[in-house]
Amino acid sequence: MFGEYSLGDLGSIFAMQGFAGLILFSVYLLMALGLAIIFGQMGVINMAHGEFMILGAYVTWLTSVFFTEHLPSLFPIYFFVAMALAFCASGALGMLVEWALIKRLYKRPLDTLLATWGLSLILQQVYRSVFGPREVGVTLPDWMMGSLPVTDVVEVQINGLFVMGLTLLITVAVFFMIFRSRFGQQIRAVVLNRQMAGAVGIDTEKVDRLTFGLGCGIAGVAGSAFTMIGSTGPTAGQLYIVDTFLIVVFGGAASLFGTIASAFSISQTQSTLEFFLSGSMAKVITLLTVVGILMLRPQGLFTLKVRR
Amino acid sequence: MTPIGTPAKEFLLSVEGLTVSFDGFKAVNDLSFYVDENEIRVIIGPNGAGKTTVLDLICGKTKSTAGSIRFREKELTKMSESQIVLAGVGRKFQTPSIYDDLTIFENLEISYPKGRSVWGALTFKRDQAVRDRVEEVAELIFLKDRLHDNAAFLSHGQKQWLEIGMLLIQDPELLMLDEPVAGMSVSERIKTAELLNTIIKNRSVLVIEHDMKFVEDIAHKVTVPSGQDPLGGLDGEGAVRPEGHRSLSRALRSGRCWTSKTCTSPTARAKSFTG
Amino acid sequence: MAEHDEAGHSRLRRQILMGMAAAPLAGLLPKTAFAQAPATSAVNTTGLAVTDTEVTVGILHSATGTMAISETGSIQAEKLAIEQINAMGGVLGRKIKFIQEDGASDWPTFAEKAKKLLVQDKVAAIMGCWTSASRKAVLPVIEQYNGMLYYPTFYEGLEQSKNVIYTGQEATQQILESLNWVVKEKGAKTFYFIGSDYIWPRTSNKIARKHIENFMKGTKVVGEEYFPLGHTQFNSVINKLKLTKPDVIFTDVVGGSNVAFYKQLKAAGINLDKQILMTISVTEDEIDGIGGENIAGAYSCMKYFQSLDNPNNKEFVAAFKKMWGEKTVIGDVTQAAYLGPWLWKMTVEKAGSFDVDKIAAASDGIEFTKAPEGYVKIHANHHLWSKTRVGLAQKDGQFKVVYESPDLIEPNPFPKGYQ
Amino acid sequence: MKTAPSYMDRKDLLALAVVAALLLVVFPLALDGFRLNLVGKYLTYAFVAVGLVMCWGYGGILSLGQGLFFGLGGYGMAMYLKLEASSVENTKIQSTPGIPDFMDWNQLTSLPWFWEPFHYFIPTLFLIVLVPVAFALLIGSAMFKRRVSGVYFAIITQALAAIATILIIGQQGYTGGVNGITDLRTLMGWDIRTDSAKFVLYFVNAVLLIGVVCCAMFVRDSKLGRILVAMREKEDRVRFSGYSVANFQIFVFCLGAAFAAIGGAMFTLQVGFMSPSLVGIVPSIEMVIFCAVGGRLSIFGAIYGTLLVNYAKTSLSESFPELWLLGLGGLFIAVVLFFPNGLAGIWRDYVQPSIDRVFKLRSKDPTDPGHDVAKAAAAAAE
Repeated sequence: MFGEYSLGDLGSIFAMQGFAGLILFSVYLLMALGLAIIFGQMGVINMAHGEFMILGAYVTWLTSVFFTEHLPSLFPIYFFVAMALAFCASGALGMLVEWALIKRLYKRPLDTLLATWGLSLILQQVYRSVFGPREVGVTLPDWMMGSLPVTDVVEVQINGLFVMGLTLLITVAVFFMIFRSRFGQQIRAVVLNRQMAGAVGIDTEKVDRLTFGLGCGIAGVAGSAFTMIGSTGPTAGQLYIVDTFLIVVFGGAASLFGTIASAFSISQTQSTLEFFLSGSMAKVITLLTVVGILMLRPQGLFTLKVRR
Repeated sequence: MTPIGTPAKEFLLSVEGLTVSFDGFKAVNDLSFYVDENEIRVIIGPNGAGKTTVLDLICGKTKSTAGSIRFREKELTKMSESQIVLAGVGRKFQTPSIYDDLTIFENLEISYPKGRSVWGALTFKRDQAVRDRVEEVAELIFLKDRLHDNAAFLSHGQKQWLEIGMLLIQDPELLMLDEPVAGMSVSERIKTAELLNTIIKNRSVLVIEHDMKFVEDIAHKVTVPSGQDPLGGLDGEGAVRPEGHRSLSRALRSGRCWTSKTCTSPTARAKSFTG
Repeated sequence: MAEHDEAGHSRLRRQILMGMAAAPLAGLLPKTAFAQAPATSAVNTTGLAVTDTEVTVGILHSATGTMAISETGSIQAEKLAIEQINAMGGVLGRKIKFIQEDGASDWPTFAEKAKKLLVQDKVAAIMGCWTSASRKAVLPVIEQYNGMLYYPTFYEGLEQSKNVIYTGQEATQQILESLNWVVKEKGAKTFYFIGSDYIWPRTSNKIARKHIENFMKGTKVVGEEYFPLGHTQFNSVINKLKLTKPDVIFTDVVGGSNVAFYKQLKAAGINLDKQILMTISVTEDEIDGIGGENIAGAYSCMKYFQSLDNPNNKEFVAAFKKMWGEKTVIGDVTQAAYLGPWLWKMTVEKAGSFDVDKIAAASDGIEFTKAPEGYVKIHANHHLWSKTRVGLAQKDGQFKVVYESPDLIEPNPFPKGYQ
Repeated sequence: MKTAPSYMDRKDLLALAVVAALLLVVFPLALDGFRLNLVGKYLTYAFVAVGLVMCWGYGGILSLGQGLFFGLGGYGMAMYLKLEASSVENTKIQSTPGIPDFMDWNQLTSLPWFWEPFHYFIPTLFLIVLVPVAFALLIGSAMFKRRVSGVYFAIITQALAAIATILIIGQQGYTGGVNGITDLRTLMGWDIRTDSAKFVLYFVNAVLLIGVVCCAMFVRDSKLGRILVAMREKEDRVRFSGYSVANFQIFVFCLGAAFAAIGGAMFTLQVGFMSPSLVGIVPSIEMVIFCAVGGRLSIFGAIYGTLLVNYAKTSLSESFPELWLLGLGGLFIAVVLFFPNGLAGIWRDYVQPSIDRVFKLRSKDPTDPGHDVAKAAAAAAE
């Protein structure tokens, strides 16, 4: 395997693969963060998570069209506006869904799975009717495409850096919000003991709605970021859902830190395997490994051992 | 005090050096005690002291971090829950744990000690012996005329009785009861005491209870959670009527978590508890 | 079988009766195409849904599900062709009526719907299918109930049926000339294959590999990779490309993966102006999603591009845009789908009958001079003689044709030496 | 004998009679060959739905990977039929005659070892059931022994279905890839493509389904059935009554897998091919909704639910393809929010009481899930 490459090449391989793995890690983490909040913290199995991401992607596309037509001078920075809008759109839809659907199902987690699957079908069809069955191409500002050469072989993709930065930012923000803010304290209180939280004056319904909205909003931002690397079509969301759930479950559903660790290990495994094997087999082996480990250690990588 | 590791004789249940920790928090730390055959033992202690955890450990619901639990020569810490039950340990939960969707008859029938394997359950026949036994137990737990109602329609107290009945039909050698009279009305409590007095015959019983009156009625020995030896630590305190109660409530106030002390003292000493 | 025959007979009887009732009336009417139409009993002996004024065909594509992205263009093209044919007086004096069924990107559904079209609706022909899998699912049904399928997609070959007309290219037609071109014109020596993981890319790449290794000199394949359908992470393979530095990246990635692949390729700094990339899976339809700026500079091997400069095509593009909007684009498969109804019409007219057996027999040698791609002809193996072209992708999402095979290429679905 | 769970009481027998009459008499008389074959195809999904009633409704185990078992059964049958269709004579134009065509296209020169047993019919029949059951046993033992349940089990089985799809598509030389195994012709020399064969296969299918229903009812009415209900409610209580909960979960999961596999094999026979599109996540979840619409606690409901949803799918997608997904999505939500007990619940709450009033029959057990749903049947019979 290594015989065909020179020593210098090998160095470059490791550098580039490491970087590719980091990009994949950021992508996975970005996908999983929203779900880690919704599934891990709230216990809602949101099968429509991918569709919330795609909503963010469509919002980004609409924004890009708007800027091209009306504000061409500001086009280079439209992406930031688009991400903010994507967060708001997906978040608002999330809160609406929570109000109409999810709040009736907190005691029946498996039923949230079915209901949100239904929701995802409906959203797909709505996207298809509104935006057409074809994929839409999101034009990116030029500065976001291309790469920075480090050596003559090793290059660093700008959009990769962008995704990494974004992921870092959102992760820090989520951590701060969950573990340091008053709102996060309320979320955790409601998660741990809904009745008690209600009894001490926390508006649990409001906290639920905002939490769900937050998770969906992050999904929207993720979808927005994915327009840089992936496709935007009515059914694109379904591609992400299995991976995303596995990442969250593998990390230990209730642990945000676990989600990060699991995204990291899965992405590195997959990216390394992809280099040495064919793409399909790499995917199968990665998934099988994850499922195998989950069978041996069902609670995931990181969980608190708690009194039952 | 019986020295740890060398019980004077073979007890029905010997718990030695039992420890369990949850993420560093030691809910039970180096606990040892012994239960004789036909002995009734009460565990008391404040909320969070780890009483229920001890039952969980014995019946295998929680796995211990260290220590041993021996029951009739068998090491329970290495067995699965169902094996422990088959060995002869029965357990009643704190909140009534019955099957709402099944009738009272079916609830009792499930505990009938036959057809416990998959194949056995598939080929299980409801013969006369089963029916007789179920009716007999139903009579004992005051539910005979409601055999074919769904358990969901029972009152809280009746549900507790039903669960006791389910244990009874299982016929364990060691019966573990977690707060059997919690949440009961006065009349139900009286009936329950009566019921328990019938069923604790010919078997050993381990009870968790807050109700001192109840403890007083049935306990032979008491295991107390405390920072120190409960008796030693409490002996010097002023005596209030009756002395045992005073010490117990004192122990309840001071206990933070389980440590190793049990007062498996000679009966005379234990009598100071039970009045 | 018994039921089938019975139903067919009673329907036939009804149609004969209706035909007789209509005959005296026809004499009273002014001379129209309708009045000249041959009697239904003569042109339809197998109980198809043909009346004196109408003939029913089926359109069977995915309007929902993942494949709707690709199949929408085909549906549009087939509807356009049917409308144009009807405007010209229809087929044998009968207007074409179509029944559209949704295969929902699900192969069993395709089989179910094909059966419904043939058994219940008794359609005279089906324009439909896109993926090989859907065709494979439909094929036994079409053969069993003796239907006629016009299949528009370029595909892997290895198939030939009396009941199917393949209006797209089979793999050798699409690939061989293009490979010859890139080796001759660009001096390419090394190739790297990247495809989606299913039968069409694998078979196409196999043919390309055999051609490169056995039929050309000094050329070789330095890598071959497949990714699951819908895969969106290509950074690892892009790294391999950077290390192996092939002269040509030869891709047959499909669907949403395409978008991810080209975006990541561009982001990784692989400049398609310098690096030759040759694809057999990207048409104008796909560029819509990928974005012209991301793929400009790539070469695509197809038989048709929207930018083809000939009168037939200009007319077709104008009509298509008039019907479906200025912003729609037309890809290779869309054009091939457009050929279906026309080829069927001409075959029916040559055979003088809607009977499937007669059409199947008459198909050989049918010529269509007004095809947007230029002149095409049906081969005895039911594939089309066609030219192949190499287009250079432009920023505006169109292709500039840089090469066109001088002659029509003979379809060869079972190529010797390539298996 | 006031309570004895005589296997099948009067109401069950009646419901069974109604289903049998519907499947064996009403449908064959009322429907033409094409529609009857469609119903036959739907009924193969009903096998899975009945299995899900046992697994999910009674056992509380929601598997989102039933497509895997359906596929294993279906592929088993397809492999046998494909080998029969690939006789040396039929495949003489290939470079290696006697192996399936797709293997030849993928440069395989000999039959892979795991195809060998499928040369023979009887071993094939065994493998169709045993392979999925072995998989279920493996998955079940690994997971239930470690107390994986509920949501986690659902997600892991879903991932398994996804892996199976990728694997089948990726290993196309061995599996036929995304196209699946197609062009199946004869079963021991009997042409399964003719209308008369389809007619016969429909009856075989219907009889098997009724057999599976009886089997499910036997399990439900045995003590094991009550233990399943008990487990679903108070798992710990069952455990502390001396039962190995995991073993019961494994059993019912294997049972569901076996049912699904039989359905898959019948699907292959009736439809004439098998493809990975029946293995993946989407079909697996759709099968759950068939079961949910019927009522997750009603064995008969599963059949009616399957028929109803598929009938709606076929008719809606014939007339309004765009609306179909909206309808299906709406159905998911409506069932979950408003009719958690599905058709069976509607029957029990609205139809049964009025019938009881008419016939003055006192319902013996108010919680017993509803049984036959004549209305749905009538709708499905359309």
